[in-house]
Amino acid sequence: MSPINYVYLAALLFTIGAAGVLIRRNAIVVFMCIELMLNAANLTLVAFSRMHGNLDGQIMAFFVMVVAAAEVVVGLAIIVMLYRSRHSASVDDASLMKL
Amino acid sequence: MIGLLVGVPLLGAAVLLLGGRRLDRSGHWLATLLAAVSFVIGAVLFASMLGEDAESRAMHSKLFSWVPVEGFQADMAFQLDQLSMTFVLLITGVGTLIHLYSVGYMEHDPKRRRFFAYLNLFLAAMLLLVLADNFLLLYVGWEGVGLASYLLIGFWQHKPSAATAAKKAFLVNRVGDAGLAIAIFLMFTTFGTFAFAPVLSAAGEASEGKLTAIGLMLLLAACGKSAQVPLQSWLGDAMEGPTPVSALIHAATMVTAGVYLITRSGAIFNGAPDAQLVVVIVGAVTLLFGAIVGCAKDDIKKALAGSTMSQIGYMILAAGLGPIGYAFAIMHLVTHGFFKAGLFLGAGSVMHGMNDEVDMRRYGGLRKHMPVTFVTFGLGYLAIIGFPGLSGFFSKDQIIEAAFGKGGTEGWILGAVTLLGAAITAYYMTRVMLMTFFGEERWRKAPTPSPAEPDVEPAAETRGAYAPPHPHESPKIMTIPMIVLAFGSVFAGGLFKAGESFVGWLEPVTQFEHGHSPVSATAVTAATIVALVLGVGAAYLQYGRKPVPALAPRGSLLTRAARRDLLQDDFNHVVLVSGGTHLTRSLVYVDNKVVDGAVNGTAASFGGLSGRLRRLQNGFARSYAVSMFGGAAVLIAATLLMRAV
Amino acid sequence: MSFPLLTVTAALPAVGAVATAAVPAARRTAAKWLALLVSLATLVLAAVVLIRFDPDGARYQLTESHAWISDFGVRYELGVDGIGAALMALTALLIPFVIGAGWHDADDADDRADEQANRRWRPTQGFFALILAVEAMVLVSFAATDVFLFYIFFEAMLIPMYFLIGGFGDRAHAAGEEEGAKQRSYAAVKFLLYNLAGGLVMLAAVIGLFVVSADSLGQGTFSLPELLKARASGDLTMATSTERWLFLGFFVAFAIKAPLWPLHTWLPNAMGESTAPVAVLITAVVDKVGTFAMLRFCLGLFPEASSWATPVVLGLALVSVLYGALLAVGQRDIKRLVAYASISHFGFIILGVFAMTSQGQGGATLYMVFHGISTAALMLVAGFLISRRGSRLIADYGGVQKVAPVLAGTFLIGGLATLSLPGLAPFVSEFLVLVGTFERYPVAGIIATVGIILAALYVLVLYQRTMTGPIRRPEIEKMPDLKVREVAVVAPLVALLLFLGVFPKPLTEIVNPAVEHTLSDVQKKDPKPQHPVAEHAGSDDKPAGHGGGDHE
Amino acid sequence: MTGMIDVASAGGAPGVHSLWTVAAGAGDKLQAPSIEYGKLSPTLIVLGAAALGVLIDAFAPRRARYGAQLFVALVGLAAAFAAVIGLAASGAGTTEAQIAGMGALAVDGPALFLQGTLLLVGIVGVFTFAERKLEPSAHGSRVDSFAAQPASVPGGEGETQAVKAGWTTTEVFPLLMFAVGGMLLFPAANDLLTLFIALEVFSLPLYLLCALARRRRLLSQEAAVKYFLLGAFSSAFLLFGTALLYGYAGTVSYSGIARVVSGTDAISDPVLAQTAGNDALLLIGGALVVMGLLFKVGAVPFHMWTPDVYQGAPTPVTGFMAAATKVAAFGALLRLLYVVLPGLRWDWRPVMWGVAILTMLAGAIVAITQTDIKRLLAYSSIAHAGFLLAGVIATSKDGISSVLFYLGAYSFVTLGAFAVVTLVRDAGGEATHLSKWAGLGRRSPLLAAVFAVFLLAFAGIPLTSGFAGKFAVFKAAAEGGAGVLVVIGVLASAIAAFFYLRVIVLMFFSEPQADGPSVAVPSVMTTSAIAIGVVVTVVLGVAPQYFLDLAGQAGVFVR
Repeated sequence: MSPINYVYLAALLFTIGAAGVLIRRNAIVVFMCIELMLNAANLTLVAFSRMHGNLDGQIMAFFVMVVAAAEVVVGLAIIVMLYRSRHSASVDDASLMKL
Repeated sequence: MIGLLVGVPLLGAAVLLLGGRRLDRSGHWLATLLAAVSFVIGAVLFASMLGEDAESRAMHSKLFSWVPVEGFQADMAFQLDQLSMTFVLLITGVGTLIHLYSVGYMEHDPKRRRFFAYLNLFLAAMLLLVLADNFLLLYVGWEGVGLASYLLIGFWQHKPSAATAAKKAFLVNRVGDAGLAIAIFLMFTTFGTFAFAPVLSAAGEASEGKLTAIGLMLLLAACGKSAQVPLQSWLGDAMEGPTPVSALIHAATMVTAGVYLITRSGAIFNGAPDAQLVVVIVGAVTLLFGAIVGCAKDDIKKALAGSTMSQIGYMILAAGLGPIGYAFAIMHLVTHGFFKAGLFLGAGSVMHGMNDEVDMRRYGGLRKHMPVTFVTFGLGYLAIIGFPGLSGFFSKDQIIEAAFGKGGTEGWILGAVTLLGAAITAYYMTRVMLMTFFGEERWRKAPTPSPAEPDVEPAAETRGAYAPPHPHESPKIMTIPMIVLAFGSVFAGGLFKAGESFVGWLEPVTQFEHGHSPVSATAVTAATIVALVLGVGAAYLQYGRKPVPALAPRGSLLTRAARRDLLQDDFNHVVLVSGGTHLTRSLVYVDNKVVDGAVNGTAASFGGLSGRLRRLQNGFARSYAVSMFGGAAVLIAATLLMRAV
Repeated sequence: MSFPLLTVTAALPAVGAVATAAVPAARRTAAKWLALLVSLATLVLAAVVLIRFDPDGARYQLTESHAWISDFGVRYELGVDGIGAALMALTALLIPFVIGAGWHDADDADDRADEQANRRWRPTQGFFALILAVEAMVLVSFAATDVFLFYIFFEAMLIPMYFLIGGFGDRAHAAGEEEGAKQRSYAAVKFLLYNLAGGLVMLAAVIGLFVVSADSLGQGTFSLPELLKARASGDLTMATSTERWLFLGFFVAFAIKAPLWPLHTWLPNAMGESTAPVAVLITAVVDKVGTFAMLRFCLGLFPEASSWATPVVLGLALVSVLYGALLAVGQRDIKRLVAYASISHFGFIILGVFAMTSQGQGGATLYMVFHGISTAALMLVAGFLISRRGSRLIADYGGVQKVAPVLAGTFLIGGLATLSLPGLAPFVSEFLVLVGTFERYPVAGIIATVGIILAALYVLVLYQRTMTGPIRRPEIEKMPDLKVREVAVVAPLVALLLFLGVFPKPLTEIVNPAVEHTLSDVQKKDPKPQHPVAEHAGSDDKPAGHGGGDHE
Repeated sequence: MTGMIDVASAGGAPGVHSLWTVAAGAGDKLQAPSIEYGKLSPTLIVLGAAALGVLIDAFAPRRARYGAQLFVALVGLAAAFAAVIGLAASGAGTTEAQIAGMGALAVDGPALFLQGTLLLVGIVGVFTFAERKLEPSAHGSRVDSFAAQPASVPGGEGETQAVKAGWTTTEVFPLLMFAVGGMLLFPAANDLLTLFIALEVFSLPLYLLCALARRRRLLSQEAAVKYFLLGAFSSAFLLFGTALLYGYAGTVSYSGIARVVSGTDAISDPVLAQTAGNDALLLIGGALVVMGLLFKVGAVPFHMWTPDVYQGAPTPVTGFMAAATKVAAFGALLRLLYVVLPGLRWDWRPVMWGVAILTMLAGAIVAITQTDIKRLLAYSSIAHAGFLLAGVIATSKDGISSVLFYLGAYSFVTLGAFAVVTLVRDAGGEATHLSKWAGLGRRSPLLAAVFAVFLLAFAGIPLTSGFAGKFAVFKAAAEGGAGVLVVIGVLASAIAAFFYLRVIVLMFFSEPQADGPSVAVPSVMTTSAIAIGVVVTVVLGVAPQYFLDLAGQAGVFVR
């Protein structure tokens, strides 16, 4: 089966992730959706890497995983902090600043 | 030398104004002295002029180049020819006399120093007007006298009526000045200059249309300054000024400037018959207008003002007749200068004795109390009505003759009008004479408050117990000038008439020619005398025989109209004043609401837009994400679209 | 490279400003004297400029040129033609009077503030420093022959003006202290935004000019002489539409500054709210930059577009003349009245500029100078009057002439100058403008002539209502006449008005050549008088003449 | 669709095969990459200092940390700056410009210019971070504007403990250093991978820094959350775009992609030929990457995080972020558009036009009605992003150098302005509500005057750096045929002028409030930060020529 289909799958995943970010309230879930988008990108990279027959894409995928991990560290720290001060992880509750 | 003529009184004005209080005691004498000096200078120049032969009498003197701008060359330069000379003598002569008179008249006025400063200022401006050798410089004098008259009419500024009258005079004059300005523009575009000599010599070459335009504009100016219809309305109010001012400025000199202007630019009018016709018409209309107004006024000064208007009407009419009339216009101007000044001074003297009462219905039988005044005034009276042998007779007779001399129906009409005018003049002057000096002494009774006369001096009513005035003759310093002027009004005419001396004298400037009158001179004279008799008789019947009512009777429609200057002010008020007020009011509104509103509106609209856009920033991270997502979508779509097209 | 006279002339007040601002709060009077001396020294330098200027010499004299921002093609280029020199002189001349008149305007503004603030907040020093700063910037913009340099100072001068307007108002405000402050800052913001907007439009045009010049000259330049040279030689050509757009960009900015109807509404607010000296600074000095720039830049750089726009501009100018005068008649506030009168006068100036005749433009230049002096005289006296009574409303006065004759007299003279009475300086310029306009556009000339009647109206009405009549109010009973300082401020101005009215020659001689140059830039010649005339030649003007007759 | 499939099947089989063989054959032939340490020294120094900072925080006693951190940070930045100067002097900016780190990083004019600017900004940033005289000293020990114990619950027990103990968050220094390091990489990144990494490297510390405010911690945390989520969201887009571009070109190096885009050399590989034929990949990928960068520069419609984050973050952080992020992001954007996508100019220019116009107008208009000084400056920064975009669109050498100059000028004005904001305080900390600023000019004329200078520079009044920059940018745009953009830009700055004026009016023309804020007397550090701001503003305004030359020489990208 041709690798291009993985690209379509990835696009699908990416869109799902994006949609999740837009509709979910819980910060953690939102964050997970973003991770999903990153991984969609990873999948794309790998797929193209295989199509083009060079390793750049796969190497990049590794980098992205590392970065994602780092992001998780920072992100969770921030979200937990938010949760502790507000007893809620809803991003909509964090709307003191507006206009 | 010529410059001195202007310079001396100007110096006087400057010194008196800047000198401050320390000149309060001596200032008026200084002013009078300087006026006399300028008269002497004038006389000397006159003498030297007589030395020359007729053609080469005109003198020029250029002081410096005034406004030099590429092709527009205005010089500070003077020209003294026979015409100017005539005026110089009149102005300085009468001027000096009136200075003298004012010394007495203004004796108790705290601001006397300033009064004399203004008088000197006026002399300077008036002399500049008649001595200028180009129209722009003339314009300076023209507005200069306007300023002086503004200051003097409004001299008693604490009286609102005076202030208003002054403002009115200046504004109406300004309209005329605009005309003069435009005339100068036209000359400049036509001839590339506005100095007398070149313009007048080249006048023949310009198209008639141009000349007519220039002529009409000059006429407009003349109307303004000489209180001719339709710009006459200011003269009556101008009587708010002290009486010497009325005598000097609003009778003898300034108001005749219009005649000077028209005579001076005769060459232009000669080339523009249409313009001349209009001039004549204006003259004729004003002549009657003024006379009628003069008949209805009870305020002695206003009556005289009306007469001034009408007399100047004569002059303008004469000037409009062209070469056949110029000389007579000037001649009448001079004689009128004498007797009208005399009359005004007389009126002033009467008021002086009647503690500033101006209503003739409160006079009567004053001849016993102030004989000198009575005699001088009487001589002036005889002169103005054209009593045979007195100066008025000669000068006016000449004009009537010239009017007939115009020829054709025009001639007849004009002749008739002038005769009619003569009759009316006789009527209203007799009226003044009788009401003032003859009949019962109405001033002994307390006045009955009169709603009819709104602008009557409040002084009378306000006093609780009425103390009748004690009419007395004025001091020498006032009577002497009156006497001198009386002499003038008696003999000047004959002097000028003798052997056409005056006409001959002016000829080089105004190139005189004889009109071909359909009626003989004697017939005209006879007609004049008849008119005179009729007028006097009518007046005698009305005011000599039966007593004068202390309150003005309601009178006929015409009378009532005449009392209100033939409704001219009402017209002005309705059309100009209230119309203008509404215009300005509405414009102010427009400026605030529309023009400025547009500006503020734009600002406000941005504010509103801002307020609305602000709401998008609703604080929800997810909606921010939406906008990002949408943005990305649009970005992609747009890029693809770009490639597609 | 001789002695940089112009730079020094402009730099002196700038230095003075800094020095004045640095004077400690306690030494208020010292600051005033310092400012006055500096302004007088500047006046001397400006006089030197005027003397050193040779009417028969090159077009731009006393030139200086240094590289500045070569990336933008900007050079520090100074140089004056007759017009510039005259206006520099005017500026330097007026500032001492402004300072003298405003001697106490900025005092005891901080009595309310606490001691702490008293040390830091120094309104007096600030006031005079700002005035000097404005002077410096105005001088540079009159001397700049580099478009960009001019633009920079044209814009920069807004800032000190802004603080002068917003920071220092009349002590007693008709609408009360609080409301007064509000209106003041409104006026200040309006002034700044209005002019800034215009300036930014001009910025776009300036950039456009650079691009155009870069296109056709290889590398862009802002140097006016170079541009004019290139224009004349045809090296620098613009597409008609481009030229028109650029012209508009420049013109709008200048028309706002001038101000021309309908862009005038900021002026009455600004002049009404600011103190009289500042109002003088606005209308007599700063606004002149606008009309000056029209003459120097719009006509010089965009001749074709200028003549294209002339009809519209003349129309607007005429509207300004009449509209300003009529609104002046309708005002109830002395300062606003003067403001609208100024609008009317700026109408005349612009009329003269765009009449494209040597009389018109020469007259316009003289007009700028004389209007500066006459308005200064009128406005400063008005300021003295207002400071005595503490009200700007005409209705609050009447009969002043009785108690303060000198004040009334000078006020009247100022007024007469404003209605350009012959014998006073403004008459010469106004008459020249009218003649110049009439030469080419008779109808316009006649319509404008109506303006002089209206001028008489608003001046005399103002004088009558304030000075004459019976005294109705006790405040006026004990109103003192002019003090020595005030006389010292007004007398020289009056003297100048009289002198220049009789002997304007020195000025005209300096101005004429510059005007001729400008006219040659726009390839315009004075219409020849039809003398000796052929019969039909005059016919075209005949209706105009009659129209005038009907009009009166 | 079908076409795609047989593309894949056609290219698939051999592709698969080749892949295995490569791996099998060359497994042991992996050679170490060659790194030009000299060329990369600035970045390395900063990152090294950052790492050192972490160690210090880990092991040094609490008392010693502040001094040590400050020392390390300043020395590190200064050394890096010196290195940049050295490189520039050795001509690395102009003639010697080259690609370093196996194509990962470019060392050329723009890179060095921006790195220099960033390092200076960093130094000034450190000054403001290290300011300890503004906050009232807690229990005898001086504290800065960062939370004593960020992990603790606001107002909770832990916090009071920490405050009593007088703790301070010295971690901010290494965080700042890491951010600077990432920013140094960002404009120099020469392939999409490095771009992404650099983005994350400087973003993550910023997320954290935003959360560390000592006062108003809820706002601070909220800012952090918003910034983090939206930032991650956008970087996901960027990454996906990267993937697509990789798919299009088969490589992530700028030059490689550019080569394929321009289609200069014939493509032998059939698969590549197929993908390279598919412009959708290229356009969508490019758009997504650009969008990621536009998010960082705060362009409409990706700007909405800006006001909230600027308002919530500790003011020193806001200042640093506002200045540095813009510099780095615009650097990257320039390189991307000029090096990778010049071939697509006609595709992206119109789109960027739209973005620029929207950004200028929206920023200016919304700012009119702001009531919080920090939010106001945030919107102003959006408007300025719009002006900068106008320069970017010029697509000419002048465009590059004008943007560089503008960035230099702008960043210092911003730093100075926010530094002033830190000084105006009342009981509740900084008094950021505009009403509090009323009559500031009466209370402390000098400070007000300084702030006025900054505002005028923002407004682009002549004789300030703001005007020179704006003029440069607009001039470039006009020469690039974007006259309309210039006119709109002019209009926008007219609108913008209004709200800058509002603040000036407030400070000078309105009476001070009774309970108005007091102006804290800062230490030498904030003072010098502000002073530097003023000096740069005036110098670049009055005599910009030297710096324009600098930017002009630096205005060439190496390919």
